[in-house]
Amino acid sequence: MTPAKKLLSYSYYPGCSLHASAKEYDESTRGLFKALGIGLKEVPDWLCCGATPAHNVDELLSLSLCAKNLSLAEGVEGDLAVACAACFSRLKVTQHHLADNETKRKQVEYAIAGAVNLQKPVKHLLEILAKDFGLDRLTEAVQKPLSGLKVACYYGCLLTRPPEVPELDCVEAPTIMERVIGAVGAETVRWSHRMECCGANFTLSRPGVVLKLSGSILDSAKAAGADCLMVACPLCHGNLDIRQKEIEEATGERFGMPVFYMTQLLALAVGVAPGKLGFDSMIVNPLPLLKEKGLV
Amino acid sequence: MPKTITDQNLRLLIDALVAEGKRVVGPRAAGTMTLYAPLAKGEELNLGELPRRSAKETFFPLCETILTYERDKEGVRVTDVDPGTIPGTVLVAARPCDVAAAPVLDSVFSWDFKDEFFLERRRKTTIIGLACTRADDACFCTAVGLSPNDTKGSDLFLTPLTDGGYRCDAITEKGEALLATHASLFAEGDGTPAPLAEPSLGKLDLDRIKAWLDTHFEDPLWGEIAERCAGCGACAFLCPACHCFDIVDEGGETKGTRRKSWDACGFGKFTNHASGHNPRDVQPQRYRNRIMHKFKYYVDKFDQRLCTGCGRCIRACPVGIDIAEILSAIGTRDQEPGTGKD
Amino acid sequence: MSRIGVFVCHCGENIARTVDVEKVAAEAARLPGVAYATDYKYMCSDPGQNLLKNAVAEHRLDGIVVAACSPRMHEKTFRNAAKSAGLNPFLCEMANIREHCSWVHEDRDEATAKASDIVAMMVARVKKDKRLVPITVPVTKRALVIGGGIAGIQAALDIADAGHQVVLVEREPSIGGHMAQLSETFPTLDCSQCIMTPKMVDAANHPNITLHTYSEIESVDGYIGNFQITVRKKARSVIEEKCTGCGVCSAKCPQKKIPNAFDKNLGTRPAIYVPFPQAVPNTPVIDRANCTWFKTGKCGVCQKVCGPGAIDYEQEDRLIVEPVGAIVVATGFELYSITEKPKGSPIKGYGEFGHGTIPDVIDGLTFERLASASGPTGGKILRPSDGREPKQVVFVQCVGSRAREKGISYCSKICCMYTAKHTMLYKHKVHDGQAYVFFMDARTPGKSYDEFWRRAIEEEEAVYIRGMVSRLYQKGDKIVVMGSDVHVGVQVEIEADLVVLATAVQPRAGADTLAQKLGISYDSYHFYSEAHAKLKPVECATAGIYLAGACQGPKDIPDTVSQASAAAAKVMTLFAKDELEREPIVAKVNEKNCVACLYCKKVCPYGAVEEKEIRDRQGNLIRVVAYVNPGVCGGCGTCQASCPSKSVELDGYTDEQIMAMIEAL
Amino acid sequence: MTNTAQTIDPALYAAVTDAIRAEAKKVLEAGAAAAVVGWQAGRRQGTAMPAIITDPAKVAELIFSPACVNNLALYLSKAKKEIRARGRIAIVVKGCDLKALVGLMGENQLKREDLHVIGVVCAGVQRAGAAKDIPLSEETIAGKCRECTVHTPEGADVTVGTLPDLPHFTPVESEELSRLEAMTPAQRWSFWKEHFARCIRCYACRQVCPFCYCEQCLCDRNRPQAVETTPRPAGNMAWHIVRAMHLAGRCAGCAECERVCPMDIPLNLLNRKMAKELKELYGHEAGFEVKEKGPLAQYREDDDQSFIK
Amino acid sequence: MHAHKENHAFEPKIVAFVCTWCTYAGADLAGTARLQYPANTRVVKFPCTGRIDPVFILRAFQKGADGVLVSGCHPGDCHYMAGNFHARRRFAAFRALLDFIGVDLNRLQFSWVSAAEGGKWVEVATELTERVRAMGPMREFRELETEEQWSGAIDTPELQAAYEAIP
Repeated sequence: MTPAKKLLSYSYYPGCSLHASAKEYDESTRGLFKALGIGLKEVPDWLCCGATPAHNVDELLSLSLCAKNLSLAEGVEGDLAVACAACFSRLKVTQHHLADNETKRKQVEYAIAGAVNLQKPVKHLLEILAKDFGLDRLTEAVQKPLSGLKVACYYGCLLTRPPEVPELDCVEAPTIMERVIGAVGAETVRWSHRMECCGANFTLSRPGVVLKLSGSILDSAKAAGADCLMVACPLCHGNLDIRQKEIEEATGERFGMPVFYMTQLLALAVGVAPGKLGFDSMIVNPLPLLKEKGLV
Repeated sequence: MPKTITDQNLRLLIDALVAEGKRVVGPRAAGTMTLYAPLAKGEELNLGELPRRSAKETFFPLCETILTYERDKEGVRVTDVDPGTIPGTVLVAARPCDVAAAPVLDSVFSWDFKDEFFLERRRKTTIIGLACTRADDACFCTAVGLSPNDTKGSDLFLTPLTDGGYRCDAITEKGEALLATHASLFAEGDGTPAPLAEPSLGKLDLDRIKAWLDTHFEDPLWGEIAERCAGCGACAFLCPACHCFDIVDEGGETKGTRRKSWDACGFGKFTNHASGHNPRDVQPQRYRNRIMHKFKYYVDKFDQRLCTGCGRCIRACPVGIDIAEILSAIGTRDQEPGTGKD
Repeated sequence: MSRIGVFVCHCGENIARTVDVEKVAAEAARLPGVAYATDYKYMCSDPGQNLLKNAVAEHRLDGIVVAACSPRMHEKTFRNAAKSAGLNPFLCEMANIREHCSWVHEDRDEATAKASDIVAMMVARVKKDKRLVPITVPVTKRALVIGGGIAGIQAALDIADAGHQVVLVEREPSIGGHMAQLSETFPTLDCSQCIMTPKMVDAANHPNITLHTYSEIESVDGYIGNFQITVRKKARSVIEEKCTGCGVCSAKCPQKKIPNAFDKNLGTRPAIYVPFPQAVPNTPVIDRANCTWFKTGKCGVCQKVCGPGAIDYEQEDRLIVEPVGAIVVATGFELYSITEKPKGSPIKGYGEFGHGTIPDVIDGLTFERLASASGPTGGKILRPSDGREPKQVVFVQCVGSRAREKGISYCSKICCMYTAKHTMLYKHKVHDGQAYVFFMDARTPGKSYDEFWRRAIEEEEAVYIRGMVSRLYQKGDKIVVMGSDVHVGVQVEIEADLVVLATAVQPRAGADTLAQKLGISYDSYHFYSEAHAKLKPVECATAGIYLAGACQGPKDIPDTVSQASAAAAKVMTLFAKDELEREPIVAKVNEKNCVACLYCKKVCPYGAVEEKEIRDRQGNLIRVVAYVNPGVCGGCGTCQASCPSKSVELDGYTDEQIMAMIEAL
Repeated sequence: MTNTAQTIDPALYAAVTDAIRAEAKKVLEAGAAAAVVGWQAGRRQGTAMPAIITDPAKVAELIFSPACVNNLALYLSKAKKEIRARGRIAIVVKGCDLKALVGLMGENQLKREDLHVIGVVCAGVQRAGAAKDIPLSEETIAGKCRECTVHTPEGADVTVGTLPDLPHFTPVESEELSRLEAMTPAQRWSFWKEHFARCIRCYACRQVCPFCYCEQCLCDRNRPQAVETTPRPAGNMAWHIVRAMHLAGRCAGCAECERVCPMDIPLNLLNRKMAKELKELYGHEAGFEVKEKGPLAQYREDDDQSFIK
Repeated sequence: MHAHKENHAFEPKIVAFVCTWCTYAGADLAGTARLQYPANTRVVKFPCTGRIDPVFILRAFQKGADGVLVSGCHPGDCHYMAGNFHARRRFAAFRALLDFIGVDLNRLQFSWVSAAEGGKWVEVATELTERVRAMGPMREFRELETEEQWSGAIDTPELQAAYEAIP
């Protein structure tokens, strides 16, 4: 007996990147959810989550930013859907941290002049797709299976860590990305650097570090036979896609590896028009690959 | 010549008595029920329903202190409570089935041992009875030889009139005195008595019941009844005539209080000896005692019965034991001496 | 009226400085039932005790309150004095007016008033004290040792040498335990089997030792001095009495490809096998799950080739009841595995190390088998994946240990030393190889231990890198080890041929089940709990049960052997008497009032409560009541607090005694 | 008012009565039970009382009606040994009564195999002191029945009756509980003080409780005296605290204590409160399965201890 | 040399029910270390918190305690393995009951004090004493002790009130 299909609906926190450099992540997320019939309502007037730098500088500020966002989200029905791995991490860390620390919670509540909403479930898109929506339903929704496309799923540092906080999947050996993209027919490769750091925001201060770290990620994905990388984080995307040319120059190795946001691939599979998925804003042109695989 | 009193004046009478320093006890609303309790003013009198507990506590309190003691190296010092300090009391608007029990209890409390606590209360109390106009299916005063307007035990007796107010009949000198002291509140005259209550149970043949009890100390009936009995004291504690009490010392080695409080023959520990032996070890023996005491032993000793048909035990019994039903059954039983064992 | 004597001690100035002792004695004298009250400078001194003894006789005292220091200090002293004065010692109580009064209050009036109150409370109590008589229980001078590793063998040999019968129960087909698997032992590098096998043989041949191998504890009943143990002797399919251990059956068994667990599955064994050549007893066992006869009903080769006719396919498990007086638990440990754990498990696996899927990432015990001369490679260090000799070996310490995020926060104690040993063994066997060790701290507190570790670094050239390993992954035929060197402050990557993980020492799976059978307690990891961390490190809180070896916590061999001998000594102490005497602070059931709701039984931490049938003279069951076995009762009184009708009372702490104290407030 | 939406269809009780009689006859005739414990009509119209029937010819005395308030489990507890002595007993139980039986089994007072349990589907019984009108309505139904979750007993040997559509009743017990919880401690104290002051220590609450089967009640003990036996406010308070504590985790909520109280003390509120606390603290609910250990006879190492410093 | 001692109008009676192995020993340690605390506590020693019947707490309040302290070994440290675990549940239930009856739980303190925690003993005893001192006497139970049923009272409060109400 199949349970009656629930009408899912979420409040949505896009975060800064998705309104700027990662517009295609935002567009493809909206496209995907629309195609799947999942409601998505953006939290009004949201603030920056503080991302990775803020908490290194001012912990109270970083917690307060997220706390404020959580309290804004209170006004919008549904669990809070988050696409960006960094935003997701910050929101989860804030809830986790403030639940355990009354003193800090009171400080934060003073700062935002209101109560912290520790109850609102904050969910990454992966979680929504794999758990709430369900992989079977995702498979049912496929119109253009991604068969033949070999994808290296790249988690980066933030999606599953630190332990006990996001509780998205196994902290060090997750499979949720593989399961989700596998559900729409893509082939996933076993590779070593799924969880390694891309260098994140050293991209501006110490680009050399980024070239090395992101380089080994690309290298490892290529060695595993991947056609492309799939990410869930605008920072990772920036380093792996935008800096790919630089990395190639530095290492002398050519990768030509398109770096997709997970939603781009998923949306493509469920029939969203490729034109709406922002492929044109990617630095490494994905169209030759997609054409070769007969996906566009 | 009878007198009458209006409801309003009855309440003023209470106020006047309180003002004299009397303790006035009468039906008063208490949460979900009515109880006999001290009235601070006439307004508190609540005549709507039969009080849940009988009026016996006016003379035979739920719990009273007899003495206090202190003990040290030098010995024990006992301070007796002086019954003389018991306040003068007027019991107002008590039902005939409650009032009728008072003279019955006099017999036992003034028998071989004079219970000064009881007797002093009796002496200091004036009872104003009130004829009963409402019966329910548990009432059976008429079945045990009383009536809804029985004046037995009352000093002054009120009979409700159809047009409100009461006819007042002085039954004793105490009653006369009360009428005289507060003459202004009473009017001369008579009135049409309101219809009396009509309990449904027919008259019981109490002599026949007594005769059966005389010969049926052992009988299967006791087992049959008591199999159901849960062994609580609700019947005895609500009964206007049950008067068993326990005396306990509460407190410690160096100081404490000796108190007298109600006891009930239904309790498992009733008559339990210090040795641990209990002559009434099982519930049938205890239930038998309840019936025997009321309808045989007390009759043998004082030619009185410890039941006024108020029906409280029937209403309160957690397991539906119905004394009227049992008495009816006994009344129709074979009179041959019992051979059964309980 | 009681005749109580009150003795108020000055304790020199310790009490008298803040408490007006004369006033306390004077007030006590006024209490009803006090026949005599006095104060004295030092009650615990000989003259003080004589004062007490004389007063008992002179004033015919039937109870004593000594108002002095804590009963934890001198209760025994004064009870003994009371006893020698002819008074039951349990009619003597102490009022603690020193630790609980004079030492903690400065105001003289307040302290004096409080001291008087305390004395009054104890006077009230002592009046309700009952004469108690010590309890004796007989002792069965026969011991059970559970576990046939080095701990169990040592304990069994010690007890047996003292002349007592020992029943030694081992789960595996052979005794020997982990020590039989080791190659060399630190810090002396002597061959483990060379020192272990003689002990195994001694145990097997000892006239006082009954050996049950391939056996498990089915149930435990009884109490100190009087246990009834049921042992399940699993069906070996080989009749032990007939088998000569010739080995023909194993040699002829057509089924030979079964991974050998003793060799950490590096080698194989037949379906009828002894786990290793030096096994004791040298009697094979048929692995029914893998035996062709048991799977298909065909084959029967072993039966055909067995000269003495020792093969019995029909054999069934047997239950043997062994009466014993003491139990030594020596069930040892097992190694933590990095594999993925079920969701919700408190202990996590190592996804970052590949969850155990990389073949050349092995644990320390596997390395022992590789290094062992009698192991599957004949002592050559060869990689499991391709049999090549590894030239770069990375050892990772604290895998699972001291790793709160993985659910284990304790130190496994032995890994620092055995890893140092491994680097040496490796270097001895692969001269051109390089060993790297990632470590947090080197913990080498033991005789010659630190020297040994220094030698690994200084002479055997192991490279020790202080830092954690964050990730392992296979790259081609190498394993990339990513870690940090916190001394230098850099990230380190090593391409290794073999990685050896020093995984945590854990209690045996099922340790909790055995503990529940024994009625002993265990910690959240299921290590067994000793009665006191310092002063009773060998005893369990359950009387008559003792601990030896790593079942209590990670231990190396010398510690294990020491504790085993200590446990044996404890057993011998117990066996030195024919009867046990113990303080009679035990619970008793009032059978008249007990209705056998058995709340007492449900809460008793000792399993001391039994159901007792009360029968009439014809033997008809009248009713069932609870019964507290005084030999087993620990005296906590949880039963009484739980008993709705207070039909069970703890002697020495009865409701009357407590209520009297509250009343006296 | 005969609006079916607001009253309970009395047909259920008649059907159940027939079925009880048939089953009782069957088990007595077959010798499967020595006695049937059920209810019979009282002398007064619309009343009922416990019945112990041993003769198959007398099964017609058995009834089921909204007056069948008694929890008959009482008659199987140790307090009523003489009934158990008869042999295997068949007992008629409502869903709420069955919970008490289950509890008694967990406390070793009963063995399932010694019983033949005749479960009756029950739509509700009368409130104490209510008019004996039929059908039952919001006016006359017992408080516990308004929030009943066990109309149909689970696990009886035979279950008779079909549950009719029930009107929606507003809960009163849980509302009263919330009302008290919302009070200040001082308000609650005066609430209970007033109620307990009225207590006459008739012990009806104790005597009808299936779980008060102690041979010697703690409160009857005099050496030492833990609770004063005299019906003064002090002893009454202590008695009711001890009673509630002793029933904590055991009380299955039949509310008999409250029903039988001649002084109308809302005793079941205390029991409900304890049940609620133990459910919140330890996830325990009494009476749904035979449990060897109640919540206060076991522990978890990680039990809440936020109240302990 | 003595610390300045304040005089309080009200000195509460605090009864401490403690286990012998941990808290009693902890209180001993406080003594050995000469730590100072208010002299209001009276200790009743039990083998184990598992032995402490809620009735004792009730009784202490009835007999005039203004505050009650119950203290034993930390979880896992019980000399009897599990007595304190059982006690913990029992007390969790009992304090919920007292709260529901209307007893102010600020008068009832539970704690774990080990044999090594002399300081904690002092802290717990001092805190409770000071808190209860600020709350004033435990009126509720004491008043009950003096109250009588109207019928048994020689001079009932109701009667008194009635007399006073009359001009």
